[in-house]
Amino acid sequence: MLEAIPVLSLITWIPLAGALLMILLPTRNARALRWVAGLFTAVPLVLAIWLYAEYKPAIGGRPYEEAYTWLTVPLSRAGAEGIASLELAFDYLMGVDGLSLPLTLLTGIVSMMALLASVHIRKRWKTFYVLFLLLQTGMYGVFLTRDVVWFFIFFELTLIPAFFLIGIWGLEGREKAANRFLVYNGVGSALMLLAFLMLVATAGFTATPGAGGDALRFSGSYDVLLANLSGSGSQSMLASDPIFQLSDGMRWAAFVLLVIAFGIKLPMFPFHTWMLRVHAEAPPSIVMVHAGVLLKMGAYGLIRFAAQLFPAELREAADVLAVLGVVGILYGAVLAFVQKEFRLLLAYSSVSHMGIVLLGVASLNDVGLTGAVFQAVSHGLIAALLFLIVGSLYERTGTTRIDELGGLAKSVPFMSGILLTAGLANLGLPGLSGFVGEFLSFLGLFESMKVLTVFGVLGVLLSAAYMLRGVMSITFGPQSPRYDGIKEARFVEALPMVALVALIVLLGVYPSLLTGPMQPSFDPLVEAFKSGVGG
Amino acid sequence: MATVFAAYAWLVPALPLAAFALLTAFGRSLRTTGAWVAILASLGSLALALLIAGERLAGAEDYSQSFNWLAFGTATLSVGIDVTNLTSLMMVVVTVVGFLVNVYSYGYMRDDERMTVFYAYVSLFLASMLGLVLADNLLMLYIFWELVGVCSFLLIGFWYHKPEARDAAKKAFIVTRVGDLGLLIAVLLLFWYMPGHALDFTSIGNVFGNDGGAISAGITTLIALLIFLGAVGKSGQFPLHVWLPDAMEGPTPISALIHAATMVAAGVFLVARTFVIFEASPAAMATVAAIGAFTAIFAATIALAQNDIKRVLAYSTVSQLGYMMLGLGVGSVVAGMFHLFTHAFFKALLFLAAGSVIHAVHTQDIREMGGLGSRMKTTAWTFGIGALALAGIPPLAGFWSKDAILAAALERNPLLFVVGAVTAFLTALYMSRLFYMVFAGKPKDDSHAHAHESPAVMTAPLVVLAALSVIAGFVETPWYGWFGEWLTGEAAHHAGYLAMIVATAAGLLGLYLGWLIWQKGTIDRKALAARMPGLVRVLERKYYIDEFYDLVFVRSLRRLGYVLRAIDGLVVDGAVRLVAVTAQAVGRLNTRMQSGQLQGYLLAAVFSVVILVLAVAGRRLW
Amino acid sequence: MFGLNLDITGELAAFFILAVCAITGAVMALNLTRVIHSVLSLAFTFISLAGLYVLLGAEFAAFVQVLVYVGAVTILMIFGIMMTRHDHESQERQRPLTEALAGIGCLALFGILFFTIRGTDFPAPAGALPEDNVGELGRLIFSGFAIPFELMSVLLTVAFVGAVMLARREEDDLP
Amino acid sequence: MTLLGSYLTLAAVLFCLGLYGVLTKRNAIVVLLSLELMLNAVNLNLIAFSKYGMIPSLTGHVFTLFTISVAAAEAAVGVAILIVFYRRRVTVNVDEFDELRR
Repeated sequence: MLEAIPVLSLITWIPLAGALLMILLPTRNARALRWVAGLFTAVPLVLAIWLYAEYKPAIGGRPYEEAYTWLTVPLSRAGAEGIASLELAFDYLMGVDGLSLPLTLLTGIVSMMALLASVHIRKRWKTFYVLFLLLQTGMYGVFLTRDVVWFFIFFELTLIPAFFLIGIWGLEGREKAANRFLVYNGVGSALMLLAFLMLVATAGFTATPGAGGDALRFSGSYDVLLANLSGSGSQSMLASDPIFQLSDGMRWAAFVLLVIAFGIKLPMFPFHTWMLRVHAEAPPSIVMVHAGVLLKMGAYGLIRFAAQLFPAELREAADVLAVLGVVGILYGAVLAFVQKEFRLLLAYSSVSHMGIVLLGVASLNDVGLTGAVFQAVSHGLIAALLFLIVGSLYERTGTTRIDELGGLAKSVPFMSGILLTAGLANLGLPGLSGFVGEFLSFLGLFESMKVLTVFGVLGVLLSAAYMLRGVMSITFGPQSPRYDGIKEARFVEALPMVALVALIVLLGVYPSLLTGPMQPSFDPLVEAFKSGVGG
Repeated sequence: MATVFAAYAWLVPALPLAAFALLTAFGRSLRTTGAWVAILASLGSLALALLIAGERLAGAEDYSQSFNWLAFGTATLSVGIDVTNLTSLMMVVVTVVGFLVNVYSYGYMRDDERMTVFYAYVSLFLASMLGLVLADNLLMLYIFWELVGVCSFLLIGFWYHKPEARDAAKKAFIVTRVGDLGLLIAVLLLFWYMPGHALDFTSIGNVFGNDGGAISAGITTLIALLIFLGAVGKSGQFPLHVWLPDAMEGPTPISALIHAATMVAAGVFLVARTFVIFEASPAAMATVAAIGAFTAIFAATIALAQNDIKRVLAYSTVSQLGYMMLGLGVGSVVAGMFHLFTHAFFKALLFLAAGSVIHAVHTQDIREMGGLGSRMKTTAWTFGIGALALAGIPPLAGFWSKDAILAAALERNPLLFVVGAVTAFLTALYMSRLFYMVFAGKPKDDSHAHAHESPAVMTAPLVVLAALSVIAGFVETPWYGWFGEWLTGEAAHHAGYLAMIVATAAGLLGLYLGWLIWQKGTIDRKALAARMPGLVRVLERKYYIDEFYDLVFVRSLRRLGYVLRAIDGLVVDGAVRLVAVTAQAVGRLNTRMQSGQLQGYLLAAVFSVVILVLAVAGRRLW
Repeated sequence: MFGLNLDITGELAAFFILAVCAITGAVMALNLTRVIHSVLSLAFTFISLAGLYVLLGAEFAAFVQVLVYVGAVTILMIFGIMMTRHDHESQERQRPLTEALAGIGCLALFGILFFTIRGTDFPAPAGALPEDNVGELGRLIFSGFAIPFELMSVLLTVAFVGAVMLARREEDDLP
Repeated sequence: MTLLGSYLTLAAVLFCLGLYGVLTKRNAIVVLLSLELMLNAVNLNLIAFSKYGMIPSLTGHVFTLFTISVAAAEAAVGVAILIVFYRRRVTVNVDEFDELRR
């Protein structure tokens, strides 16, 4: 039944439709706006869940794929022999596989939770919800498109709403944070675009042999890129032409550009500073989306493009990535340990946890890759939960500084309990989802780089140290009389908290729920790592 | 005999887990009902555990069952349960103590408004501990290993408003996590070295049992030592023992359940469970024995100088756990597990009795106590039985198990035997000190004069445990090796009467000396302390190990953090800012060039055109 | 192409005379200090160009050239001069650097153009223009180029209105 | 052999002279005049090509006419702007034309 409707397009574009509808609604009626935003967030979520349930790992995402040609531009034949026609095509390709499916679901869940958490937004609701829905379209699109041109468009589409959402509704230092965000990510996007252009121009063709030579068609199709780069693409007499072969240097350049572009988003160790400000200054519901989904676009991009298109290069560079990952883990953890501001602590914790994703990618085996994706999803949920509580606490106490808070378990036992659970999940307690991702990443990396893994595992210890320090300083200890009267979570806040905790527990206890669909998608990649041939 | 009840073994942890879920969901509206839910759940577990044990006593087959937890292309991680004699023994120990503690807590925690939370945590702990015991593979064991750790953490910090409790909980979690890392790395190593990535104990037994042919000796030793590191953390062995005494900030029933009888013994259980790996590596065995022996004597000396009733017992626990490790290290699983078995009863008894005392006098400082024996008869009597059992006085349970360890040590290494004997002496000494200072003499404080016996719901578990402390030892005596045979299939060897005589002598000597010092006053303890002020201070400060750790690890980590923070701000972020500043400078320069005068712009345009044309088509001009 | 073996035809001679006139006028327009002189010498150039147009068989263009440039533009400029003061022209600051740079730029551009022209081999025209090219031009403008032509008239009207609006002296527009 | 090259060269000379004037002259009127000169150079090219080009055609003439018309419009508007500017600043010096910067 799901195959009959263009479900991927629906998931992607329904939020946009909601945004357009919302523009028409009167600004005054906050309630109606909230309900409309909720509806247009819920429908893609329901579709995503449905898709997840229907998805058959053995078949893959083929039944749901969509492909339309949007625009073709004929190019002059440039005098080459054996070419019947030459055209540049802009396609609209949507597809899903075991890698994008969990992240799509994550997007839906986190968006819904963030929407519920957005009750804290006190000004300009309409603009907020319009931008929020736009952001959703961008995020879904990033995960669901199979065309690099569209990927870039969606990637940028997440950037602009996020910029305004941070810059308008953030806390004190919001403008600076938004600027940082835009500049860094702009640089990342530019590098990504450059890499994509290189790839499309050299490896983005399909050749159809015919009378009078081949009909060449250039497009941004990911599958075409994948096939051509791995040497199993369409055979044309031109395929052997040096123009259509990425030289080693070019391959490396594209690979490094992609790694840096997505490394900034992830964020990878030396490129992390932008994200601290965003975590500290953005409004809580946006940080939920940011830490929960936007950072995961970096992980997704790394695996989708850097790893799948360039497995040979990744194999060469795995050591470097693993070292960067371990450095990120330890560096983030040590810095988190000395932070006085809980939001910054969480920001550094994200740096540390994204280092684990990098480890999983660098491990070059299915265990590690599963771990990386699992970690991405799990950290998405945990970070969303943590920032949800941080937002609620901030609304009540006006501060999230560790030294100013304390003993909140007395007045807000429920929220403290959730915070403690989230903290424990974040430090990788087994039984909660954080552990599975960490464990699998370490397990994967351990195969090839044992000593490095041991250093990475030290990060687990440090994460316990800083997480407990942060969480326990807030909830344990004697309570300051200042916070005597603060109120327990309202229903609309408690609902997403409980839902997220339930998900975190569920994934921790029964991880196959998430890893099941992933496995077959990684098989060709792991094969490629083993054989060392591109693809 | 058929395995009837073993098939339901999964219910043993599931019952407390259900209680936990129930209490968490409806906790606030339940209160005493909640306590009953938890107690009944633990009773159910106890009954089932006993049924399973009974079935096994009748000689049932081992039972195991497992499911895929996570599957990859190359390997599968599974979860499952494994019912063997060893696990069913542990199950009985855990459920007995758990049930009794649950009953006891009903009296102890009666006035606490968060009683249901307490019971929820205890139920979760029981579920995790039983899961740990039943786990059929190392990964699942590790998962529950961490879960019991977190339950311990939650319960230590149960009185969250006390800063000491908060710090103790944090410390307990982090210090044990150091050990857990060892176990985690051991799991990683095993996963990649074991044929077929198998982590279940049966495969481990097969691989390492066949003289470890598949895995090199170095790796075997490494794995064994890493597993032992996990055990060291959990069982409070030197050098990771520091958390256990601090953990006494938790409610006393918790100290009895988690930090005396069950969780801390998990380290011993772990070593016993993976004993084949240790057997394959003589170096690892020697390390286990050495660390165990050292911890035993080291903690016993500290216990001598502590003034907090629970801390004395805590160091005693550390010491006794060292004893168990020593037993394992000298190659006798039976001795180690036997001591675990008996120790669980009498140490739980001691803690619960101490809790009864604390409940009555509202202090933990033994210098403020005294003369309680007349007012709290049951408590005093049961505590006395526990103390004698701990001191290894025949025919109480502690004597037999300690004797088994000493006998095994004598066989292996006389030095270890001597250390064990000295420890036995010290144990008797500090226990007599504790007993006399608390129960004998006159009340030091008027308020304590009105202390009265605890309610029956608290004393009844004491009596049951006291009875167990008396009789539990008879399952394994030099003349009757039934326990050892049941557990490992082979009778433990006993080295004759020498060990027995020495152990008894050491215990009696310790008691006598204690009587002389703290009861009769023949030896003036003030003068004794004045003779060795340095030693006393060192012992009181626990050899300054906490201070050392604080200096070396905590402070240096924080200092590293500050340095990195400066680097993060100045270098990493600074590089970015430098780029920004450069861009701004270029921009400013450009602004100056933008004079607003068209002619200037046009001139630039002309030059640009010229250059562009020359660049693009320059070659064609000539 | 510029070799001396060219036949001196009447066209050539006329071309040279008119070219020299045009260049002289242009150079003088740039060199003279008084604006009014510049305008007048440029008018001379325009007339020379009109002559060249005639030479090229574009009589109508030449006619329009004289009419518009010499008749209208030049007069407009003179009005412009008359409506503004130009008494400080003598104390103009010298800008040798700008002038040198502009000179280099222009020379370079000319060099490129010159070498391009010299290096290009122009094929001979494949036919000739019609004899009555004014009539032909009229037909062309009112058939094929009718729409641009109409647009042009709109443009001129707009420019005219715009110029009037801009230059109109408003009371509240005074400095 | 035609005179096309010569016409083009002449047009290039005039164009560059006009450009030089635009670039260096202060007086706005002279700048406008130089601009006209450049346009005339272009016109000359158009007409020369219309006669000597590969396919002689009257299109060049038509374009010339259009160019002249546009140039006239441009001159009219230019002078009008000039006068407005003069009213405000009492100068026609191009150096003072830095409104783009403000």
